[in-house]
Amino acid sequence: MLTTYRLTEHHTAGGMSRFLSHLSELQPEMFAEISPELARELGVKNGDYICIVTLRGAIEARALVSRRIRPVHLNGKTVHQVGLPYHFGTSGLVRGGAANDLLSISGEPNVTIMEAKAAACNIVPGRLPRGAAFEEWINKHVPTGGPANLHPEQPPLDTAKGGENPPGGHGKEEKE
Amino acid sequence: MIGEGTKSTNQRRHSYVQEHVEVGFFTDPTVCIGCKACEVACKEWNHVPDDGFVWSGNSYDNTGHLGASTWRHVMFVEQDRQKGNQIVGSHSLGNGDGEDPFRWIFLSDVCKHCEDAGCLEACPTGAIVRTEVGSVLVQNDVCNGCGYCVVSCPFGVIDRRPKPLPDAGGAFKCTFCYDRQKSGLVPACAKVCPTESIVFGRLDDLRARATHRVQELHEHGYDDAQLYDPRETSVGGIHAFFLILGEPEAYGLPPKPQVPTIYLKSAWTAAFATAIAAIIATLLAFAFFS
Amino acid sequence: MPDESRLDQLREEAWQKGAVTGRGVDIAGGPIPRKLATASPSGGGPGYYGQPVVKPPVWTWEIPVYFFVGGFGGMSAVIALAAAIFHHVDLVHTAMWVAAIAAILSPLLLILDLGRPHLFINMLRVFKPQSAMSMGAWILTGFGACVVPGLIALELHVHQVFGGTVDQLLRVAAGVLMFGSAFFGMLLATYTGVLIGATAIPAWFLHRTLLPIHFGTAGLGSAAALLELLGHRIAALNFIGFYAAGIETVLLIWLSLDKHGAADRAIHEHRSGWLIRIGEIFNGPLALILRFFGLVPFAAISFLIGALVSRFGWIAVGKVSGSDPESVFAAERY
Amino acid sequence: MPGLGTSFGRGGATTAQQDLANADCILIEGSSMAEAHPVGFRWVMKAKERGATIIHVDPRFSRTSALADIWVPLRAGTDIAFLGGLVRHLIENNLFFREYVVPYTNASCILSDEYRDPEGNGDGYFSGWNEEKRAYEGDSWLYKGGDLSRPERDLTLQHPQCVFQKLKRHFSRYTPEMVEKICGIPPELFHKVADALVAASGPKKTAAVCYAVGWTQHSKGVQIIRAAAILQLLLGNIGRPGGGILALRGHASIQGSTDIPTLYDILPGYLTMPHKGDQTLQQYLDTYTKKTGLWSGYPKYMVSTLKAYYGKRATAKNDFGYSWLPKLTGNHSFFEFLYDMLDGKMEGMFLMGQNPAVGAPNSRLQRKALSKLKWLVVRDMVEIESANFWRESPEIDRGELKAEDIETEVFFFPAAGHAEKEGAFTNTQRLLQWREKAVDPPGDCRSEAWFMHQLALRLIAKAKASDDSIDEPLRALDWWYPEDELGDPKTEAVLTEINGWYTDPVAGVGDSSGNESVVFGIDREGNPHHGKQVNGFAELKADGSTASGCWIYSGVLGRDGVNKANSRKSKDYLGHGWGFAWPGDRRIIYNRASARPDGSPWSERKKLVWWDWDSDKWTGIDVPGFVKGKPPDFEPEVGAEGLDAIPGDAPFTLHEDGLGWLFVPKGLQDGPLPTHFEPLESPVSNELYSHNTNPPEHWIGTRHRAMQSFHLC
Repeated sequence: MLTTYRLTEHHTAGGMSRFLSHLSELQPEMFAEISPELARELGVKNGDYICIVTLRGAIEARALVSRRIRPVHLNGKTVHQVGLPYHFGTSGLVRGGAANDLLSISGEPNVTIMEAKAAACNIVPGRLPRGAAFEEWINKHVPTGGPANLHPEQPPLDTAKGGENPPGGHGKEEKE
Repeated sequence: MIGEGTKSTNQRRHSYVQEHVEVGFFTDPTVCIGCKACEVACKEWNHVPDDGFVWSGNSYDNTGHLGASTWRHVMFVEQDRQKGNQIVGSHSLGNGDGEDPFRWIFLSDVCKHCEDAGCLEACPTGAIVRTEVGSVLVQNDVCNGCGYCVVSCPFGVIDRRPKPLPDAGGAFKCTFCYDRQKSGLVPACAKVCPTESIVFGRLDDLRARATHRVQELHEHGYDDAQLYDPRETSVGGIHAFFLILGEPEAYGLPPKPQVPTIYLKSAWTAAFATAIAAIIATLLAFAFFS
Repeated sequence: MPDESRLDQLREEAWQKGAVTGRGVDIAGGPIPRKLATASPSGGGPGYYGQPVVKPPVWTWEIPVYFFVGGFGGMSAVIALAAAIFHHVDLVHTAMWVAAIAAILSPLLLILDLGRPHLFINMLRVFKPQSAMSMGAWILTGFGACVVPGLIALELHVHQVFGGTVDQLLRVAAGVLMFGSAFFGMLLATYTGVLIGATAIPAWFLHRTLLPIHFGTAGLGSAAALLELLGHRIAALNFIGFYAAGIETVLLIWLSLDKHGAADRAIHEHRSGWLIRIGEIFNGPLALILRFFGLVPFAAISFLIGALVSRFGWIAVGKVSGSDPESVFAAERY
Repeated sequence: MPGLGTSFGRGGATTAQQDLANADCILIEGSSMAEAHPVGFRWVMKAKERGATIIHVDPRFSRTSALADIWVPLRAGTDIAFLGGLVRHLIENNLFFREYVVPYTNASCILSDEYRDPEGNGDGYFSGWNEEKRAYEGDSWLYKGGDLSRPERDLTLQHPQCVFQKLKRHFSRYTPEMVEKICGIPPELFHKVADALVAASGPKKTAAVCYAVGWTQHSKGVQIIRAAAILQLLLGNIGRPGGGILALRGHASIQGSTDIPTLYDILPGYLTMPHKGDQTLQQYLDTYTKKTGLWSGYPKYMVSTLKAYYGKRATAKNDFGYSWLPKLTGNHSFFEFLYDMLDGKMEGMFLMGQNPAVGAPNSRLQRKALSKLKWLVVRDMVEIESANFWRESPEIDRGELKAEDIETEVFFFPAAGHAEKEGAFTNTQRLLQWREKAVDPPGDCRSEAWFMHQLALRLIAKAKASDDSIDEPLRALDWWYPEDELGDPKTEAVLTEINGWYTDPVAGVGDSSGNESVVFGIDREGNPHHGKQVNGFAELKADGSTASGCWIYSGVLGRDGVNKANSRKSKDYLGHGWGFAWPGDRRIIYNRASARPDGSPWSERKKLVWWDWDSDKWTGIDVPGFVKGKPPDFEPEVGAEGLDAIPGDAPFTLHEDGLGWLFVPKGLQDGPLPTHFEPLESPVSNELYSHNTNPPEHWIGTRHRAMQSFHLC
């Protein structure tokens, strides 16, 4: 599961911070916070590039491996969490993937706000291919196969049909 | 009673420069939130340029160390130890001997403005001076960039600014916002510190406050809280001192800093001995082998 | 405002190339990953993420070369004085020329290394005994002030440009100035050891007594070797050569035995350690052996190479040691 | 914010950040306050130094957690389960603050017999679900008899249909074990938090709750906030010093931009935007005016707003120009017109202070939508991604979009920075602070006010030149604002209008300094424009004799002519004298609750506002949020209306019954009580109900869902 947050060093979409050197140098690159457990599972080291993929798209980020984020254990099932700061984009002094590329548009019934703080995702170690190669790559890695809501105590309903399962069982999502 | 203890200490104007009062910084990581406002305020006020956009992977710290273009630097220390009685997740519940403790400490580092300052002693041009308030100041227009202060600082604070940054070639470090202080203002970093982790004030007041704070923390379970103010070494105490949790090494602070001038005596003795030996050897050579 | 102009510069670059390529900026999806910072979570690396505790020296090649030039220049003046006392007129002449050239080269090298060369004169704003750099500046000034007029006086006297009283005065002046040259010269050759010995760099200050001995002796040996190469193959210089190489050999043994663990590992490990060892072997045992077998020119060349290499070695040691937090902790706990 | 609005009455933080220093326990959840609100966190640290327990609940050990006493890691999106667990813990163990809960909340109110909760069948639906519309019809949630103003109450809380019993039943399954299953929080940690909160509750102690968009940006965000409101009401922490719920806004002046909204469905001061069905002003007012409580003044607020919009042209005869107001025909939120953009139904857009190309969810789709516009105006300080998406977006890089195929014409207007313009800024605690302009903006950079003002002048001139009836609303606008030499409108004149005035112009008012009680009394043509300012919303009238741009801000620039948003002399720790907090410069709202029902303070330690028997009025440190002379033992007469119907011991005067709502009988779309649902995309299924996600969700199961997949249609 991914969750998003803001950093003190940047302001929202970064329009007022990514263009200022004094703020940019404090957080100069997009990163994703992952737990040592997940890093081990994925085989990535601190500072390696990883790609975060959802149905909407994919971004790459540097893995910031830290005990500050921990997997949650629910009934014996482990749910890994990935922390993604907002703020980055393609312009400015420092650039990086926009976490918003990954989030879905949804509407809370009272105020039609989107759900930005929790979503399922897939993680692929390595860098994001550029150019046309991206299309093929994301088709391969987009989360598929798992049922919308995998109960911790139930076996996956229909895993045979879809593509590959996301590594480590974090991030199962339906695809309509 | 409501509203108690909410007065701030860093807001008032002062005339320390005019009255020649020794001042200092007391930096307390137990209230620091790692917002880096001090770093930014320092750079803004003093026109310090950025020194590169490099992501370090070292927690949230992407500035690394104090240097010519980083005069305040917030450290992000991640340790597998418990902080006070803090409960972190399911671990270290209740008692202090948690099986899997973790803590994250922020500490804003700065030039220490030593009582006996290595850089000041080393400076061959007189560019580095001591001010009325006891701080150590580099006069940018005098410094010719010989680089000797760089190796003479036991804390690795001062550095020569490389090209192509503005004002390259000179040695730079925290000025203690001497210009602000002359106008009765508090240094920029202390002024912006939202939680008063950086406290600016009279040195004697601050030392008393710091001692009291350490005591208070000990009472609240922070067993490893201590003051970092090396007064027993040749540095003779620092004007910007810190409260630290655990050992100074974890913060990149030297455990027993010495001002390099204490090495002069033995070094010069060796030098004179060598020189005299050389003269004697030469004279002997010519006397006996001509 | 300086920072604004830099920002403009970056913007301009971003506009033209579509990306700021300098210093650590990556575009999303960029093809070449930058060199990774190697740090592990939870405070990897000694101290604070392996960050240096003290700052390594910023000095570049000019400084070791200056140490070398100042070393042989200063000691050359000493030899000149001794030669004058014992009436080796030709040698006095050459030695003074060597010293004078060194006296001109040295400040040039120093100025070249300054961050702000145009402010070099500020060195003479203060006289500060507690600053080895300040003392060095005055020593070098004194040296230059003695050697150059001394050489002029000597030349005028030798060529008998003036006659009578003037020439007599020139002779006295040359004598006094040569005496001064020798005085400042011996300090010039040794103070550099104090300069780097009295710093916060662990591998340096731990060897603060060895350094002046090494630098001074290497200077003396270099001066003798240079004069020998310039044609003065006399027994006195050969003796000095033996003396210097001998001392250097002792120093090599001392250095090899006097280990301080992590505190001065820059001397015993890394490439900086190798540089020092090679230098010391060249101007120590190798020069000694060559000289022993009468291969004087080879011995001289070996010594000069050794003296130069070891100066570079010591600066390299400073850089390695200053960047190594553990060496600082070890030195202070030591 | 309906979460706070429906629970307490006002959609704003109930307290001030300074007041956090008085808390004995602070629960921060759904926010990394130290990171996103570092300045306010100062007061949290002050509280900690004074011995308060700081609890941070977050999936991530953030800078806030680093300073907290307890960090509780929970799975993202499971906040209701955790808070619900706390609510259950309080109720089951009888640990709630009964003396507070019984008189001040609707715990004792009897509910309609038709009400059913989701616990019975475990499917997650309350009564009133309409499967076809995929929405609730909420009539069964009302109090017994349907009247909200005089509910039937059982002060013993024993009646099976009373709110308390319903609440107890609703949360009965949210046990610590269930919390562990859902959130991943072990029971011993859960109890640590519960104990800390309980220890900080009662007459002598208070606890505060801080949240930010970590609660809001969920498919059930409002209900998460509701859960916190229930918790705080049960602990008796609302309206008291060191208590309350602090909504930390995700943006600069976000509070301000909901008070004077940039939202499509409300008018300034939380007045409802008229819908298509609200044909006449009378119809509209009948629908939204409440019989009792502060909202009984709805017509006054609405008519005054219309008078501010249309000036002299708004008369009783033409319904004060009500017909000129646009009427809602459906959902016009940002996401909805995103789809319109994609479908090519929307031609142009103004973007100010927003950067959807990277700052809005599914930004790939956002960029795609932008590329379908015919024109786009971007006002920003730098060339942000939304202005150059056609040139350097990842889609261009990947060849999915080609710059030469994108026909969007982008107009980039350089904007002034905050030091280059003046105006008021409403911060997270409802505090208006005025900013002076430090320097003129460089080059062609201009403020937002300049842009809107100049645009309005040009549009109005165009409308006046035409006789098309569709331009009538533009022609009717009273655009009177004086300008400075840059062409910026005088923003203090705008603030004066927001504050409100008597509409009768005062003759002979020369300039702003001429008559203290009338500032900026002259319009653009040099004619007297309005009369003296009002001193607060109590003076507003529904007959057109007053105008006010935003009733809740009324009082910010009253008859003394002082711009209180610009005052900088703080008199007490709550900051009175520094800026202006709406409503009426009250820093802690509902502060009647800081006194016992009999009017005396709960304790000496937690004294804030109390009834002074000598002078027969409410007094204290804060501005009392109550009718000043209404004694604590006041009993309203039967049939009383407006504020007169609120008893002397009912602090939540915006509600018809004057009570804090544990149970929301009216005003929410997704249930009267918070219920745990999984996030829309969750790797686990709902432990509590057979329905996984919040049932009434916009756009789910529609074509939009498909559009959100990676393939950009």
